[in-house]
Amino acid sequence: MSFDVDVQRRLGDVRVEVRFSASAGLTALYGPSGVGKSSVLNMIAGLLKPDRGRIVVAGQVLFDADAGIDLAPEHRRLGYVFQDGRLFPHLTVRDNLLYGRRLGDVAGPVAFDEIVDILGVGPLLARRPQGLSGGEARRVAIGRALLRHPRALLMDEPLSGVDPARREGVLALIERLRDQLGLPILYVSHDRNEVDRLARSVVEIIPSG
Amino acid sequence: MSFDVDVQRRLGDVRVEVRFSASAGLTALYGPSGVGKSSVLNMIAGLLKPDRGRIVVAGQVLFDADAGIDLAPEHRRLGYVFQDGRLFPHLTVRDNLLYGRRLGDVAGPVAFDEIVDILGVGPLLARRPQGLSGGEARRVAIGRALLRHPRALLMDEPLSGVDPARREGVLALIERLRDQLGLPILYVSHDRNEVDRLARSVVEIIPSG
Amino acid sequence: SRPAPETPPVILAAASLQGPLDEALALWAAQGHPAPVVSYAGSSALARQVEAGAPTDLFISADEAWMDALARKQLIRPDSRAALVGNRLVLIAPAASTAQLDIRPGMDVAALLDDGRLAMADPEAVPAGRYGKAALTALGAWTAVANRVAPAENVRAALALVERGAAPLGVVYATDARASSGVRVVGVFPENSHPPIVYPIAVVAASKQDQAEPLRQFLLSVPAQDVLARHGFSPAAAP
Amino acid sequence: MLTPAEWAVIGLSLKVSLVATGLGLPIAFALAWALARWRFPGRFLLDGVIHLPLVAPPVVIGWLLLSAFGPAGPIGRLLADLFGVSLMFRWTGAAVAAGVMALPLMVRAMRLSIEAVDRRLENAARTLGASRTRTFWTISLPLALPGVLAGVVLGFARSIGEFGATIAFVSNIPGETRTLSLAIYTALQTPGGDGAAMRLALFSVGLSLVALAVSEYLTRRSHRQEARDVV
Amino acid sequence: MLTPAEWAVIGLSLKVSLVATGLGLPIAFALAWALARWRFPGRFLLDGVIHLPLVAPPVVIGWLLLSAFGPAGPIGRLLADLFGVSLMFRWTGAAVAAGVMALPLMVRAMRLSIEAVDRRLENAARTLGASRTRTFWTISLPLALPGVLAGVVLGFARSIGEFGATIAFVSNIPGETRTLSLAIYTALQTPGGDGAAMRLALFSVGLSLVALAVSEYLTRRSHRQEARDVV
Ligand SMILES: Nc1ncnc2c1ncn2[C@@H]1O[C@H](COP(=O)(O)OP(=O)(O)OP(=O)(O)O)[C@@H](O)[C@H]1O
Ligand SMILES: Nc1ncnc2c1ncn2[C@@H]1O[C@H](COP(=O)(O)OP(=O)(O)OP(=O)(O)O)[C@@H](O)[C@H]1O
Ligand SMILES: [Mg+2]
Ligand SMILES: [Mg+2]
Repeated sequence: MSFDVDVQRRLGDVRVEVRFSASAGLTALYGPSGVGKSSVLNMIAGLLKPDRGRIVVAGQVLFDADAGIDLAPEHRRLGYVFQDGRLFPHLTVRDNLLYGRRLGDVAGPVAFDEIVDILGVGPLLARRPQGLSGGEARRVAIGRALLRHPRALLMDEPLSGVDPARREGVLALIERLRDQLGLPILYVSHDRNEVDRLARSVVEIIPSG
Repeated sequence: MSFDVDVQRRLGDVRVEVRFSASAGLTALYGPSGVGKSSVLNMIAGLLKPDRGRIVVAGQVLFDADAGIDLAPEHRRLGYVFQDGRLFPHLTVRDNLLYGRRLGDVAGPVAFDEIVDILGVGPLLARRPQGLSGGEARRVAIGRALLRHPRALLMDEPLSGVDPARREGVLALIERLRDQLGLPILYVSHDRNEVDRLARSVVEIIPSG
Repeated sequence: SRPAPETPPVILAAASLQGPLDEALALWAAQGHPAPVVSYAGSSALARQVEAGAPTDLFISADEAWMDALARKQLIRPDSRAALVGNRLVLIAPAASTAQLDIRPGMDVAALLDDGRLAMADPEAVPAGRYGKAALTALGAWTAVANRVAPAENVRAALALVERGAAPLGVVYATDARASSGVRVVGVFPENSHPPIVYPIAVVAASKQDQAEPLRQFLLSVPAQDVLARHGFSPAAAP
Repeated sequence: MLTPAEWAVIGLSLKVSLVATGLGLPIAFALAWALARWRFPGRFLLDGVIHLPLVAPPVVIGWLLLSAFGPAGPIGRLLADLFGVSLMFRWTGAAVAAGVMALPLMVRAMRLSIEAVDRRLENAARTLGASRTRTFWTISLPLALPGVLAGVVLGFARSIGEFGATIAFVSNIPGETRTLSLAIYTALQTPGGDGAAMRLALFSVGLSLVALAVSEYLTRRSHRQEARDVV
Repeated sequence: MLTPAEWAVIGLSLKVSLVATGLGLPIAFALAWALARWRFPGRFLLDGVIHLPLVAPPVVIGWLLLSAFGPAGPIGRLLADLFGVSLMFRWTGAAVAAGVMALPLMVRAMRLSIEAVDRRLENAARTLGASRTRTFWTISLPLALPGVLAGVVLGFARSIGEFGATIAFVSNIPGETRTLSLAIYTALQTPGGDGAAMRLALFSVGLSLVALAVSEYLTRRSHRQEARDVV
């Protein structure tokens, strides 16, 4: 199982309660706005603590309320493309991209130059995020998560704002990561086309209570 | 002519140069990421000053470099749905929605309750934007721009992040504004389906030199 | 008693007179006069306020220098200048100290200091420090301690240094030493070892207050002088 | 527990500090705004002048105030001629001294927060029809509130503690300019007055703790955050 | 133009202020961080204690320092026993006094900026593999930099201007503890010393203008913004 998630968490009046097991490949997380998709990713990433439950990714227990296991986010080795971008404003695009690069392993599964090329962010490398257009910022965020050399990917509407021309390249890249590297990917999207093309399995979250 | 735009502006190394006239109805602005779509909307809204050019919306000259005309943003009476949301963090969702309401005209073309209903933000009214999900925040931003009772609408990828269920309602609302109220709308989207459904005309911006 | 005038007289007085002067003025008020308003601060600040034309009636300085400065600028009535009280200088040590020293020419203050410092009001700037320097010089002890001095902001601050054991010895006014339980007087400097310590008083030239002159005379009169003497001030001969 | 005279001193201190902070607030905010938002010639110099009361020993500031606002000073004469007002030996003068000394602290805190305000939100307000003025009151100011409150607390605390400039400017007149700090000084000048000084010092501290508590409460109220963790 | 004695005073002032600000910086930052980020019992009290040097008249702080660091004081004795070090009448004592007086200003400015740091960016750094420590150095601290610089400028300026606590604690020893402010005060004590005082005051102002300029330069460099207007 690449993702084995069973979590529960209150957020204000909303109760997010999700349970699913996903085999290898890309799993789409689908569901209405506000149902808790981003919250689930945050719980898997270690940023939001479930009230109870258990999270296993690629065979490693990341969280287990009963066993008292709660790995720090930096030890989970997940690449997370946030719904809200979150580029570091004080770093150049290059430094943003390289922020998660692990010391030592200079040559990751996909090379820096190739990722920069596919994402078309080459001309932006020396700039700061502030002046980037919506789509440019989005692509930098994708690159940053990939260059972290993660064990699995969490992607929250990664292609929103990305133009059709680039979209094709990024989709192909995701497929490559999925197939050649066997990277487990959890993918949130409202776009049926994307989901149909990429996902081996779809987990649909339905509002609880 | 509902939009009569002829502007030019340098942004770093990029030169944004756009000229188009759009008749009534919804006009889609289409083009690759970073070509300057958002910048054009910012110029029309009065937030970014063109280096030279002229902007006429619904018969009113908003900007004319040669004639020295440059209306303040607050006098342009445009409803602008920003690509990056921009909800006011210190106000409740209700106060965000009502921020642009013009004193006196309590009953606008579309009633508050109806907009709240279509956007499905009723349960959120008393909350602050901070905890909103991506799609929730997006819908509030749409509502805020509509409730300003604008003379024309600028929408920068308004449906990104909005789930399919709500999307239908919002699309129908936009069509209603377009047809029943005859509101000129300038609409940026990378989604061909949306554009095909909504747009009477498509302006494609191509990168200049 | 006469009908009280609308505004009471305003006195600017050196801070070290604080307690005793208040007591003497209480006697004046008890005679049916309106209680004067007194502002206690450093002589330099007060003199500058007189210079700036502040509405005041009497000025009491901690030394002659600031009174001279005002006199030169004709800001005081020359005929009203008088010596209000005098004071004495003493050598003090922390209460627990066993230091013994005869205050006389040739005494060895430096030896008593060990590697500590001699606390006194700043000899370059503060009246009490100037008197102290003069006295130590006259007794031939200054050169040995000149670079062992801890120059304090005023006498009270010098006293605080000794009280808290930060300095093993200090030179302060007798009036301050006697009011502190934290220090012990080692000896009194001979009166002839320094210029007379005088707190001069004068009526401010711009004063329109009829009470100023009577009040000045009262402060120089026996009942008031008795009060000041009870606090250790010595009567000063009129100049 | 407190003598009537001590109560009077505390009341006076409160009055002086509240007036100093209250009048200083709009001036400091205007200066902070100008420094944060505008580029104008002399901007750097203005910044330097605002810092002056911090850099020069307080007595120098007191003396400068005396020279300017005293009966013989240019501003002092103007005030007297125009309004028949004099600050000399008056609590109003003490408030001016405290306000001047507090100014650099207030300006800096406010400027930090103004510089942190997201201009894009102000722009959004403009497109929604808000004038510059309305944008300022409904968006910029509320967003800069943490700095304004921090500035007010710093300014109030500094006003309570202000001593050197006050005594040099308006002297130490009981009931008029003898604030807590000056009363503490006066007590310390009296032989055996340490106890009284410490008592008064405790009240200074008490006053500023109250100010701190109020500002904490206001900050929290304005930022009343929803329970959700920021993730 | 300047006498050697005046040069010495300026050099000493610079040394004292730099040491006070330099050593105060990490302490102030740690306190600001704790106040901004942690909820712990006694937090409000800590906040109050930090404000103390602002609220109490400087001479009171000087005497408290004297009581604590003097030869008979608890910390003074500890320092003497452990390291054979005494701060009494030393420039190091002047630096401690200046640092203590500057602390509340530094803490407040830094705290404002720390509170404004976007926690979501820190979280993003963590998911990218950065430990808490690396996140702090690479994200939190650079983002809080405006407040740190403002704190340093305020602290440095306050240190240059510090007078009351210093003279009460370590007195006014030429070459050792007589900083610019104390020299100015000394000059003002004697009739006719105004000229010398003003000369020295100008140098205080000069020093702090330099500090201001450096901080402006650093702030601008760290926020080197691209030419694009924020829209
Ligand atoms: N403090 C709170 N009080 C009430 N509700 C909250 C609070 N914090 C979060 N929520 C709600 O929790 C729900 C889950 O949010 P989440 O961001 O996970 O949704 P999502 O499925 O990612 O939606 P979207 O598709 O719109 O991004 C939302 O409805 C949100 O408003
Ligand atoms: N200071 C600057 N230096 C260089 N380039 C800049 C600067 N400011 C803006 N730009 C560039 O201007 C271009 C136009 O940006 P804009 O946001 O208008 O693009 P867009 O068409 O909306 O793109 P998207 O579809 O990605 O939102 C972008 O390539 C952006 O990087
Ligand atoms: Mg979401
Ligand atoms: Mg855009």
